[in-house]
Amino acid sequence: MTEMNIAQAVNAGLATALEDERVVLIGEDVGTTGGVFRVSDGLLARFGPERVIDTPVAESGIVGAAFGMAINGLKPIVEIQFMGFTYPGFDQIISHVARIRNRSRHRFTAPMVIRIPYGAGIGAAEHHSESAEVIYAHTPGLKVVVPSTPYDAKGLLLAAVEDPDPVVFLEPIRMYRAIREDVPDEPYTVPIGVAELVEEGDDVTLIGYGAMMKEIGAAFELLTASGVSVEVIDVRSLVPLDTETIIESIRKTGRAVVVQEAPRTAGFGAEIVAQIQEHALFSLEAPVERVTGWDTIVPLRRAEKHYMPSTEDIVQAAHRTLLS
Amino acid sequence: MTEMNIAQAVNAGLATALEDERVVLIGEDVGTTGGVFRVSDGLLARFGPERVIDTPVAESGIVGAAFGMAINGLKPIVEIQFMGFTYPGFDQIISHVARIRNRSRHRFTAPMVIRIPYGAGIGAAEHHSESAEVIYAHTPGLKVVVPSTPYDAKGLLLAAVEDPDPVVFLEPIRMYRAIREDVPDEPYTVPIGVAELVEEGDDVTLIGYGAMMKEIGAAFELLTASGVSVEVIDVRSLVPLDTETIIESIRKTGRAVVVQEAPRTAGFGAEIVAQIQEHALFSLEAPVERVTGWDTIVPLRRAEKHYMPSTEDIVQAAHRTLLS
Amino acid sequence: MFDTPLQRLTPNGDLLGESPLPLEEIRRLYQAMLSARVYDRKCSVMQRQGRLATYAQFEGQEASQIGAVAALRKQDWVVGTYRDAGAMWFHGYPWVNLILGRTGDERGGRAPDGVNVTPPSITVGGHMIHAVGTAWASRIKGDDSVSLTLFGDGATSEGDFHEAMNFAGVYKTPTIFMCQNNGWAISMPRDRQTASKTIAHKSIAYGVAGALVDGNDLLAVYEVCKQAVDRARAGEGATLIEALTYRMGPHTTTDDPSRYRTNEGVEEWAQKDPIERVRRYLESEGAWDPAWQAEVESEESDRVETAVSEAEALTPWTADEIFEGMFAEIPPHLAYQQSLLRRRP
Amino acid sequence: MFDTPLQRLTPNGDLLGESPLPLEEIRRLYQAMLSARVYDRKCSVMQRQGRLATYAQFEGQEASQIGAVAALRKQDWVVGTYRDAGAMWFHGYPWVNLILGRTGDERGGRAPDGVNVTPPSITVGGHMIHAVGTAWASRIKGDDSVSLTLFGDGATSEGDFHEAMNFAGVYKTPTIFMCQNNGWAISMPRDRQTASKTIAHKSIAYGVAGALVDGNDLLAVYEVCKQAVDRARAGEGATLIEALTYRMGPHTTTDDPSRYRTNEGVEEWAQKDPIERVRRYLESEGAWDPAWQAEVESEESDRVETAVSEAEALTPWTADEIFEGMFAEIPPHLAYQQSLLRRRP
Ligand SMILES: Cc1ncc(C[n+]2csc(CCOP(=O)(O)OP(=O)(O)O)c2C)c(N)n1
Ligand SMILES: Cc1ncc(C[n+]2csc(CCOP(=O)(O)OP(=O)(O)O)c2C)c(N)n1
Ligand SMILES: [Mg+2]
Ligand SMILES: [Mg+2]
Repeated sequence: MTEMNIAQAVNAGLATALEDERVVLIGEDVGTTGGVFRVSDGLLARFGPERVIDTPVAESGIVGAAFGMAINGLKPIVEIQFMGFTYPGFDQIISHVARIRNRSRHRFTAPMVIRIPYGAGIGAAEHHSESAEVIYAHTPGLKVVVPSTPYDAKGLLLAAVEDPDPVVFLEPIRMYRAIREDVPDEPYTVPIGVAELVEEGDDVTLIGYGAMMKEIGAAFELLTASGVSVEVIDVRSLVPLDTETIIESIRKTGRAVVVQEAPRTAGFGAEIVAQIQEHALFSLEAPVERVTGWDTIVPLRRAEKHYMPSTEDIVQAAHRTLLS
Repeated sequence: MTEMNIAQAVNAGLATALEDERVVLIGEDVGTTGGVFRVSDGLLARFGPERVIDTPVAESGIVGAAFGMAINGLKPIVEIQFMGFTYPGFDQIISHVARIRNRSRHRFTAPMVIRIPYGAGIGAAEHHSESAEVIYAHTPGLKVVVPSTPYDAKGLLLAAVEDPDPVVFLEPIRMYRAIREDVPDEPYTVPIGVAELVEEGDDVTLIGYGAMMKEIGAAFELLTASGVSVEVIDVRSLVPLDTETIIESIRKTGRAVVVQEAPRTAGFGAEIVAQIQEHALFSLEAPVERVTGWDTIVPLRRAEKHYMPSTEDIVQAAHRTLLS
Repeated sequence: MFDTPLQRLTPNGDLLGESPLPLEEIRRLYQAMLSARVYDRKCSVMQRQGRLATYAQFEGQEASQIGAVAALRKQDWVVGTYRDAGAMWFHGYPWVNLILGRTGDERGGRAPDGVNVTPPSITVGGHMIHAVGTAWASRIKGDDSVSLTLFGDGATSEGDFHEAMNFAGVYKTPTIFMCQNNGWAISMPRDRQTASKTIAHKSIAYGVAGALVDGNDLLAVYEVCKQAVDRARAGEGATLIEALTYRMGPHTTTDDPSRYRTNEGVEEWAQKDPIERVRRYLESEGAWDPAWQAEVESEESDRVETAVSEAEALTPWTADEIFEGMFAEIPPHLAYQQSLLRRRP
Repeated sequence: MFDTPLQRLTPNGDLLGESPLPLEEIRRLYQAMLSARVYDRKCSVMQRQGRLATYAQFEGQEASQIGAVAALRKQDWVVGTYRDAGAMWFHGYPWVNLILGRTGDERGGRAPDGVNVTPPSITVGGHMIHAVGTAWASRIKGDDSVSLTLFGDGATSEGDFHEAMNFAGVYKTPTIFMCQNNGWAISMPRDRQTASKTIAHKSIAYGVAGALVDGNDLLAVYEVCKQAVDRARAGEGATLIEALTYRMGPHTTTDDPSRYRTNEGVEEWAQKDPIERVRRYLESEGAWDPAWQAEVESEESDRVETAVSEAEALTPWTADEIFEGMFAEIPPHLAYQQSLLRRRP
């Protein structure tokens, strides 16, 4: 066990993954500098420039080349520097990575991981604050995971590397160094497709993922202090979604708040809400509340706070569900 | 008035729009051949190669160049040949077209229309059958409209051209030549953001857009014949969504089927469902049913039918809502 | 630079310089070109009969495709497009797969084990970088396979062409970029596609070797590709080859070329037919006779017929099967959707 | 071709050949370079004080930016990046806007009316094609404005660079592509960015004029840009200019260059400083004295201070205002979201 933050846990996961000769890490500045977040620090020195590859500034090229490697027997881990820079590489992900298994009926597969730091909250410039996860969640052929703790970060990363299919691995920027916890030094996996029941409670369920788990955690404390019995679910895996865990919880509590940092309209929260009402409409005592970012560009530093879903928003929303 | 199909109505709308000297039409094969669907037939001859522009095969270039034109005073209408080919141009749309107004605080704007033939049902090859509308609907800064009739096609197109902001204009391929109706020869607009109440009824509301309106229409006939009183809403505009019309209907019927051709997970249908439960949970007599495509690549011709939401699916779903 | 395309056989079948191949091998490649043409024409006919979905003819491009693949070894990779059936087949992708694909059946996309041919790319431009990746992986794994990617003149306008070429240049991957410049990208003529003097000139932008070749000349295409393959295998990096050829047919069976081109180009290029050219040469060497030709044609015609019957005999996918290509194992949400689908009447 | 960059002023300030500009104008541009450097250094300091968000210094690139813009007329367009504050300012974008942007305030993105300078592009590569569009629109509208786009060596690897150059070539748009090759793209050195001999060579791939210039030489940059502007305005199409320069500072204030480069390059390039070079020349012409220099520096320092105070004095956006930049009119769904936001405590 070593106490580490998420950045370090991902680093540890990458180091473990690279022990497999088929794994390569490829992206802009992942080598010499160890990545703009230093997440791949030390890996170039350890595994050499053939396995830890600094690239030209060309996201489509990075994903496409990694895809070619994947269909020819390697297991590439791609890093895109920020989610806002995935868009130029989006065609490769959606048109090729996600489709080759079906297109070739299993003859060629793309067992690759696409790592994307995402989310706002650090006062960064435009394009550095994106939460476009729903685009990947909506794309058939991809799995999408989002750790919110160091333990899950390493475990989900190793599960993603092991997975025979492409996995989009989202790293909440704001959480990279926000929390520390003990992480096993040995390899282990956290299964993809299984949500975590973080807290058990009876009155209302708070559901989220990624950086929003921090706000949810704080809301949990406040609500609990005010006497509300709160259940908390960290979705962890958007695709496949662990519908069962969510529905079971709603059947018990009858109330829920779904939290997403992304813009509101057609975000992943809408899918969670849709599934809740599909499977548990008659358990609902109140409308499921969505606490979300707005349908705006994430504002720059000085007004960013107005965008971000806050602890207080979640607390208020939970109270609203408790009114009816 | 002239009787025309959707392809002709769009053609007529384009011709009207091009009367404004600031409008240019730009895309692959839009000129000499009149577009792969012949939607821009005759426009090159009429308006000349400076206004009707055939381009190299480069979607990002097309959108980006049109964007540059837009911020410098023109009103470009872009055609992307099929929705599956928008992905290479996606970064330009999401990172620039949708953002310049906010980024420059109204100093520069992108009053442009991005026309995208979309949807399956004609047995085409891969990438020719996409329904990725939710990606645009989730992108702040874009409006998204989808006509399902010749009248709306021309009217919404002209509204989109008039709009001071970028509008993604989706043309349901399967409907291009499927229906004919009288269309005014004069210019007119159909307002963006207003759904159409196509049929009034009391028992259940069918909600959809684009090519799905055909299946919904057929389902309406069957259900009506079997004695069900059916309300039908053609959403027409995904962003802004006419929430009011939808909610009002649900308050009356208490039951709904939301139909989308796109893959199920996190499709636009989920947003509609989420809004219904937000605003009218206690009016619901049954879970809102989603009839959708699956989370698969749209199958090629021989198995395509297994993917497509059908009249029968909608009828069944409506009956299910009527059970509770 | 790149002033005149390399030619080894004139349109009349006269040999210029030395043949890069022995006569027997030329006969074998001639036969392959003939087979490809039989297949291609049959597919066009079948499409008109409604038995195939949209079809993209490659008539006129046989020498570019067969000549290029002839320079490869079995373990090498071929990464091509919807118009590269000749190349794919010659590298081991069965006609029945190609036809299956064209009937609209995903199973056509599955190359036999050991055949490193990717399913044809439908989107333009995105696949070239894959051949950078496959080639790169070969090097990392320590095998000496090279990767050939085929694409058109139009594809060179996509950003992905640029990123692929640039990566190939920087990492010296063993990739052969084979641009079949057939004069058109749907309705866009080559001279409106790019202002570059030739497409071969684009190699300069990436520090990659370039070559311009008569794409209707089997021997010249083979020679240029063989050199590129040898360089690639020796670790000397990638090559961009521009093969000058012509799309004799429409863009696809849904296209009407009369809207954008006269017949002049077609007639002019008919004089430079890649198959007839080799036939004349073989004849002049006493290595061709009409009986052999007729036999090859009829055998191939039968083979294609058989492939068509096989393809058509395959039961279309059941509803269940459309879920089976998505992941190694069907995840819960797809299983749920399968259950929804099963309740359809 | 492109063997030696054009130089007009040696690092010692000796004039080679004829000056493309009269002395008075050189003094004006010298002053502008000085101002830009004052601004740039002040911003770095303020960032360390926590008053600005991440900042991207352009020290060393002043000649490339000022020299290029000096070749423009007021109505021309400037489309640049996060590192092009010097160019933007010199074309009329006020310091206060630039600083506002750097404090993290969208209002910085609003150029004054009549100033055709787009907000700095944060994503790499996507903006160059915009300068093709603005230039094209100028031609369609019948005005004779040209568009200058600035970008780095790294940006040339993005597919969008390729599509922009190709469109500019095909449509002969009046666009000037100014690549400031400053040796680095974050940690990636130029020779790993592309295997192209020079970036200027890339012009060949697009049939576009190309030029290689000493990017630390104000006069040479001006001369090359002026020629390109004149050609563009005369309808002769686009030019790709590679200006050889160096990023003296870190990539941004969050970067630590010691992880990937030694100080050698910085020291070497310090000898070729673009400002000192002109200073020496002016001095040798009797057109410089220390008092003037001190005055310019202190005036500019005050101007930047004032701009900073102005920027900081601006009340940050209210919650309501974040919705106001999205559309010409706030649509119902945003109004609804505004109402949700308003109920926040
Ligand atoms: C990304 C993308 N954009 C547009 C298309 C539509 N399209 C299909 S083929 C084609 C022209 C391609 O021309 P070229 O590369 O010269 O190949 P050819 O068809 O001549 O073999 C176009 C524009 C596509 N398939 N993919
Ligand atoms: C599309 C995109 N990818 C990656 C980045 C991250 N990034 C910011 S600057 C930069 C390097 C750019 O280098 P260059 O074009 O040479 O410009 P310079 O910073 O040297 O001025 C990178 C990779 C980005 N901003 N946008
Ligand atoms: Mg072509
Ligand atoms: Mg640079």
